[in-house]
Amino acid sequence: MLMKRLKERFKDMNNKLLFFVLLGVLIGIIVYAGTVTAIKATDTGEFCSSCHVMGTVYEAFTQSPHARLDCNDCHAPTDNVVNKMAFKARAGIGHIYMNTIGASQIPDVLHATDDSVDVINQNCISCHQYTIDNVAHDSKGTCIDCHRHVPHGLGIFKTSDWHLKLNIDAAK
Amino acid sequence: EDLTVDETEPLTDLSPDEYVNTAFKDAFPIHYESYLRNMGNGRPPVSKFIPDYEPYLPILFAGFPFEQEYNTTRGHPYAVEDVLSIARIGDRSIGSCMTCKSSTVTPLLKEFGDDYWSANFRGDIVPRMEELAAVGASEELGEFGHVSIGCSDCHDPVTMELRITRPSLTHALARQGIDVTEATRNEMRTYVCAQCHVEYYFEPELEKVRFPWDYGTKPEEMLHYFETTAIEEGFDYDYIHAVSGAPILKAQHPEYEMWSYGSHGRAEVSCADCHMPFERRDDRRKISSHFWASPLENIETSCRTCHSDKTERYLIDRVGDIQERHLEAVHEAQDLTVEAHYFVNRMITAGAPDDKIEQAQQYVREGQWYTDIIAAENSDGFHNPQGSMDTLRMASDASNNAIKLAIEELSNLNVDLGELRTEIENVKEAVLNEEDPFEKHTHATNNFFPAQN
Amino acid sequence: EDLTVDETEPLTDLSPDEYVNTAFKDAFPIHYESYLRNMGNGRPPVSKFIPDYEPYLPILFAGFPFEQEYNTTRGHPYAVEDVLSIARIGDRSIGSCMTCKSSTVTPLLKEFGDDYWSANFRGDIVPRMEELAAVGASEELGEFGHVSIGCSDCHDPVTMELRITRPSLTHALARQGIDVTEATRNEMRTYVCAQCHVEYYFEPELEKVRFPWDYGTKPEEMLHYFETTAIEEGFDYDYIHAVSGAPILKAQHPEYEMWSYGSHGRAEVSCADCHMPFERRDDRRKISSHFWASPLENIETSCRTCHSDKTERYLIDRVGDIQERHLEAVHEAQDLTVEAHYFVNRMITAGAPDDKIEQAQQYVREGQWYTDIIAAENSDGFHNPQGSMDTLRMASDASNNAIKLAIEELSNLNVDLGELRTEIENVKEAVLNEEDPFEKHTHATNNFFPAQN
Ligand code: HEC
Ligand code: HEC
Ligand code: HEC
Ligand code: HEC
Ligand code: HEC
Ligand code: HEC
Ligand code: HEC
Ligand code: HEC
Ligand code: HEC
Ligand code: HEC
Ligand code: HEC
Ligand code: HEC
Ligand code: HEC
Ligand code: HEC
Ligand SMILES: [Ca+2]
Ligand SMILES: [Ca+2]
Repeated sequence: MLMKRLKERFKDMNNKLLFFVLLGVLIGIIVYAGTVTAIKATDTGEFCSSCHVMGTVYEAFTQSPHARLDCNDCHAPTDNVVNKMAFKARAGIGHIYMNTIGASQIPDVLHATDDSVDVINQNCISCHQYTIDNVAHDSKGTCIDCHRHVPHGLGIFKTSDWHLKLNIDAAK
Repeated sequence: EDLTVDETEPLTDLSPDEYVNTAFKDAFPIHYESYLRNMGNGRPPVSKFIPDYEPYLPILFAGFPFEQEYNTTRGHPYAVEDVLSIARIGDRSIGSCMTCKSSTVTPLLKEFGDDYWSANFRGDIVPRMEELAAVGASEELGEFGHVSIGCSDCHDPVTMELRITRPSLTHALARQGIDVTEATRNEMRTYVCAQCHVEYYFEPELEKVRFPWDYGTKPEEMLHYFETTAIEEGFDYDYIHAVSGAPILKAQHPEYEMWSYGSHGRAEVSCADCHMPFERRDDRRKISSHFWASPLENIETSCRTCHSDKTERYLIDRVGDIQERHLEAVHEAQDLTVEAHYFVNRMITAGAPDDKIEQAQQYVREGQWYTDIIAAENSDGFHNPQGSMDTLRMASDASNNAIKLAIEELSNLNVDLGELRTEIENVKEAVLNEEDPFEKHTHATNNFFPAQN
Repeated sequence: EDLTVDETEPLTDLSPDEYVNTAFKDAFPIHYESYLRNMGNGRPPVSKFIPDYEPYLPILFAGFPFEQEYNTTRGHPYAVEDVLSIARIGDRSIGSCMTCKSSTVTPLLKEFGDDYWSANFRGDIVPRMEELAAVGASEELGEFGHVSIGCSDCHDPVTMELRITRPSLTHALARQGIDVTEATRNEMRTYVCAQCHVEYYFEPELEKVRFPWDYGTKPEEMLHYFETTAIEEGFDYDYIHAVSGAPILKAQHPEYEMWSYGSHGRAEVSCADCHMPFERRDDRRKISSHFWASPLENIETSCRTCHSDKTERYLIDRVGDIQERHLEAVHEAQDLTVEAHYFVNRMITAGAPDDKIEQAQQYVREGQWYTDIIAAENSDGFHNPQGSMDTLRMASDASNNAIKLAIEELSNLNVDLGELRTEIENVKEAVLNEEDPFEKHTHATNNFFPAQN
């Protein structure tokens, strides 16, 4: 599978080359937006967590009640395909760029951008419409003002592999 | 049907002036059902004067109706019943005492206008309240539950929007520069409670219920208000203390005030977030709980919505820790303040100079304020652990200042301090050992410590 | 390759006895780089006796080396330099003073055995430390940074596992029933700091560094230890106070103790979580920061890992709020304790009965303990807002007890309390106005208040 091989490469390829390869892949995905499998594949936790920096959030996600969702059920617009693809492309290029050429600018702790928070909140609402129809649920700015731990804040501040090992990269 | 509170479209067929709780039952059956839980086990309230709670309160309140009866709380539907039967109500009690008890207050205010506040409680207010209560009674809510604190106190009966019905809050916030009509929904989820769960006093002109917040809501800021603005406007004190003769400010349930600068208040966690969490009733339907009680009964829905990384056990233990440390400090501050009152009493009987007595009384006034405002707060410190402890520290300091001054003056007068201390122990014993809570206060003064009021 | 900390496989080529910080540079260049940030701006430390900090400390410490010099802290690499130059070190200072300063302590303990603790600081310990420091110096770490608190104090040089190198901690935990070899990684992230950031005393037999935790880590529990077990084992006090003659316990940096029962300690948030957050160095590699400083410099990586729903501004304001309230209370407690010392001094000069003087001195001992343990804690209350405030409350109470007793006795002796108060103000003024921090303490006693030690 394309994705599997890509994932291998994430780990051992030269950064600059990786960036352009992935950029190409992404453009490919956008061009072939109709390919359901590609969209789906790049939505999953497995895909997102192929980047090391996604490790902690993935860990927390897998232990949350939402573990059976895909990341992009929350993290990309779900209202229509065009919006979704545009957001994914922008975010995807950003992430890949940052993970390769722009690595020195990666923040020490990731935080959702305001745009992300808006998108996510919209997705909470669309899935949980029934609950919030039933009782006015919008007294705070966003759902996560109360549901602070959905799904990344389950007290998991470091990935489990971090808890096990000294970081060899750091060590050398 | 959409129950969003933001829309101002009519949602019910009720009259805009509806004030009877049972009238809301048909439109909101599951809210009404939730409200019924406030009836609890139906047992009467318990005196706070028993040794397990705060045994020396009859001394601290000596000279004020509070010395006679002061109980643990019950659910909102009991508020009218409890205010009617409390021994604190006397022949000169006023309408203002109904303000935080009954949903008839809105119609009463409309009818009486500004005369409501100082109208005679038993002579004018209760009879009219009973007339208004002639409709809508229901066995499940007891004699007065249908007109006790209820739907119309917090909701517009037509739109069900949250609303403020007590002008005291609107007025107090306005004096802080806050326009309550501009409040966000999150703020309203606190303000509805802040209509009642606040420190208050009766301003002397019309005896309106007022909140002392011009300089802020911290105890020291409220004291500053009482020492300046309130005095300028003619309010000096609530009572002259029977033991020390000090001009005392009675402090009442400052839940809102302590919350406002505590960990959760600063984080904008509202009263309703903890005390009215969403609950599932009637299968799948969710509502805001209308059973106002300790959130420790509902940790899952209340605390763990936000603190889902913590276990129920952990949260109970944390609250327990905070409250235990807090209560120990409350009791120590109360002991010191009691002592201060008697030292000042002895200054008077021994003939200390007037200016020294006045100075000592001023310290006692301060010490009692800081002690009482924290003892009267109902979360046992949880709403604001650091702030409450800071206030108790100030309480000790002020009461100690009174005692220090007294020791100095009494020594100059060759008063036997050993005897004084023994007599204080005797008084405390007598109050503690008296079985009848209504009689406890009679032991606060005696031949050795004659009444000063 | 798995570099689990749990496994004890060798990770470096270093000797198991390596103690020089620069020796770790090659194996861990980016950690070393992070460590270098502790060199800060290179400016010398500042006296805490200046009016902006705690101007009356020279009075509170009168009679103890601390009266001479007590400074703000700097980074770990300065620890050796600072202990060598501090005026508190005298001819009779002992090896124990090096315990929390240098990575040579492990070899020193090995060489000297139990004689290390009471060995003469300048005569025995410093010369040997300097010999050990002959290798590995590096300009970027100054004269002694290469043997100041460093890698081998917290890490096994071969496996880089976290380890405890100071037997005082192992011993104190064992007495609490805790086997430190069983500690989880999360616990180790606190214990490595708890080797040093704790209250300590020198037990009298071998002058070993000991921690008074048998009954718990709260200030009142530590005081209980000092009043019982420590006295039974021969340790009565650190010094006789020059002003009051009271037997004083010096309190030191109880960061671990206050944390242990505060909001974060109870939630098992470790010291390293806040003070050693992940930082990205050298492109993508994340390491635990080895720059130990205020987390407020790194809110994004430190606090916001957990408090991601809060803004940086909000967190700074919350900490500021807590600290401001706290510091005001610290200053008030210090003022009261200073006053207590002078009142007791006057009892002595006026010839009050010995048993009353002793009783008053006991109160002062208690008041000073509670004041000092909180003033000496370095987070200005943040590590435990409620607990710290509770302790300050006890501080006020105890100091007030001393003052009350003194007023009683002094009045009996017809001492002029007005004059006494004026003289206290004069002493405080003199200490405040003295420009040279090293001379301030000389004004703590004078003709009116003769030294009592
Ligand atoms: C149920 C919805 C949901 C799912 C599923 C979800 N997330 Fe999130 N994610 C959120 C929310 C909400 C935030 C914002 C948290 C905040 O601001 O505190 C967030 C934030 C993030 C952040 C920023 C870090 C932070 O703590 O703010 C990253 C990175 C992230 N998510 C990645 C992922 C990945 C990767 C997956 C799948 C493995 C995933 N998310 C699945 C809801 C979701
Ligand atoms: C190629 C590696 C990589 C992959 C694959 C990846 N990310 Fe990221 N992601 C990053 C990096 C690097 C950052 C930090 C850069 C930044 O803040 O813009 C980041 C930041 C984020 C953030 C926080 C910033 C924001 O936009 O709110 C979210 C949320 C996020 N990623 C979600 C996802 C999701 C969902 C997926 C899968 C669809 C994913 N990531 C896949 C590398 C990656
Ligand atoms: C794609 C659909 C989807 C989206 C988007 C989504 N959820 Fe959910 N959510 C679910 C499902 C399905 C469950 C039930 C999971 C279960 O019980 O196994 C659930 C369960 C929950 C629960 C109850 C479980 C618990 O944690 O106790 C909460 C609360 C919740 N979601 C909040 C949110 C919030 C807040 C967001 C947005 C940040 C969100 N959800 C986004 C589908 C979604
Ligand atoms: C004011 C606080 C608050 C806000 C804001 C909030 N919730 Fe909730 N939510 C709660 C509480 C309290 C519960 C009940 C928790 C429980 O039952 O365990 C809850 C429960 C839920 C559940 C569980 C549903 C079920 O039936 O058990 C879902 C899903 C949910 N909320 C989604 C949302 C979404 C989506 C938003 C944003 C539109 C949101 N919440 C905003 C407080 C809030
Ligand atoms: C109109 C005045 C009023 C309003 C508004 C009000 N309360 Fe009360 N509350 C009272 C009174 C009076 C009592 C005591 C009743 C009694 O014991 O007779 C009380 C009692 C309580 C109790 C103790 C119940 C028990 O079982 O002991 C809680 C908890 C409480 N209120 C919370 C709240 C919250 C939360 C709000 C806002 C959502 C609120 N209250 C709004 C007046 C009010
Ligand atoms: C500003 C609102 C307010 C006013 C005015 C007010 N109360 Fe209350 N009252 C409360 C609240 C809130 C409670 C519940 C909390 C508590 O008891 O501390 C309460 C509780 C009570 C209770 C039940 C518990 C107890 O104290 O024994 C009685 C009885 C009572 N009030 C009587 C009175 C009387 C009499 C007056 C007039 C002198 C009065 N109230 C004025 C708000 C108010
Ligand atoms: C002490 C104040 C108070 C009283 C009394 C009160 N409510 Fe509420 N009610 C609230 C608050 C606060 C909310 C939450 C509103 C929001 O989040 O905007 C609420 C919400 C509601 C809602 C909206 C749906 C929901 O569950 O959040 C309905 C309907 C409602 N209440 C009906 C009633 C009825 C019927 C009564 C009388 C039996 C009543 N209320 C009494 C404070 C009160
Ligand atoms: C973060 C959660 C939280 C918030 C926010 C909160 N409370 Fe509380 N409240 C508690 C807890 C916990 C207790 C202690 C209950 C106990 O001891 O069983 C309590 C106790 C009380 C009590 C006494 C209840 C009883 O059983 O006697 C009253 C009244 C009260 N709160 C009113 C308020 C008001 C009014 C507000 C808003 C100004 C507020 N609370 C905000 C959690 C909260
Ligand atoms: C709507 C969200 C929310 C709810 C509901 C809530 N909390 Fe909190 N809690 C917070 C926030 C925010 C803080 C401040 C720390 C932070 O930013 O994480 C906090 C802090 C705390 C702390 C530490 C602060 C202190 O004062 O010691 C405790 C303990 C705590 N909460 C217990 C509880 C308990 C018990 C309940 C239920 C009665 C509760 N919380 C309900 C959001 C909430
Ligand atoms: C071997 C003893 C020792 C250990 C272990 C230790 N410290 Fe220190 N720490 C000190 C000493 C001594 C100083 C003061 C150095 C000086 O000013 O000369 C200090 C200073 C500090 C400072 C103030 C730095 C400044 O710039 O003012 C912080 C913050 C600190 N330590 C945190 C920690 C943390 C967190 C840990 C554990 C991860 C730790 N320390 C472990 C002894 C130690
Ligand atoms: C149990 C560990 C420990 C022992 C033993 C110890 N210290 Fe420290 N020392 C510290 C810590 C931690 C700090 C940093 C925190 C602080 O200054 O409060 C420090 C700071 C210092 C500083 C810099 C700040 C200041 O106080 O001026 C000097 C100098 C110092 N110690 C000297 C000494 C001397 C002299 C002795 C022996 C009498 C000694 N230390 C014993 C742990 C210890
Ligand atoms: C005051 C204690 C202390 C000192 C001194 C110290 N470390 Fe650490 N170090 C830690 C802690 C705590 C961790 C986190 C370990 C964990 O989480 O298991 C750590 C982690 C590490 C790691 C593992 C990777 C990582 O970043 O988490 C390495 C490698 C390391 N330190 C090297 C060094 C070197 C090299 C020095 C000397 C320049 C040094 N340390 C000095 C306490 C210390
Ligand atoms: C929840 C975060 C947190 C934890 C956990 C924590 N600290 Fe702190 N610490 C702080 C903050 C915030 C300050 C105040 C910094 C300031 O005032 O600038 C501080 C201050 C300090 C200082 C003084 C630093 C200076 O700049 O002078 C020392 C030393 C310290 N902490 C040591 C420790 C030790 C040792 C532990 C574990 C026992 C610990 N801390 C646990 C957040 C934390
Ligand atoms: C590893 C997680 C973690 C880190 C890092 C952390 N906190 Fe907390 N914080 C908590 C927890 C857990 C609580 C207790 C309330 C709760 O359970 O949410 C808390 C409570 C608080 C509170 C309310 C309690 C109080 O004592 O007033 C404040 C304020 C706070 N944190 C600020 C900070 C600041 C500032 C920092 C950084 C210097 C920080 N926190 C770092 C987890 C953390
Ligand atoms: Ca009052
Ligand atoms: Ca000590």
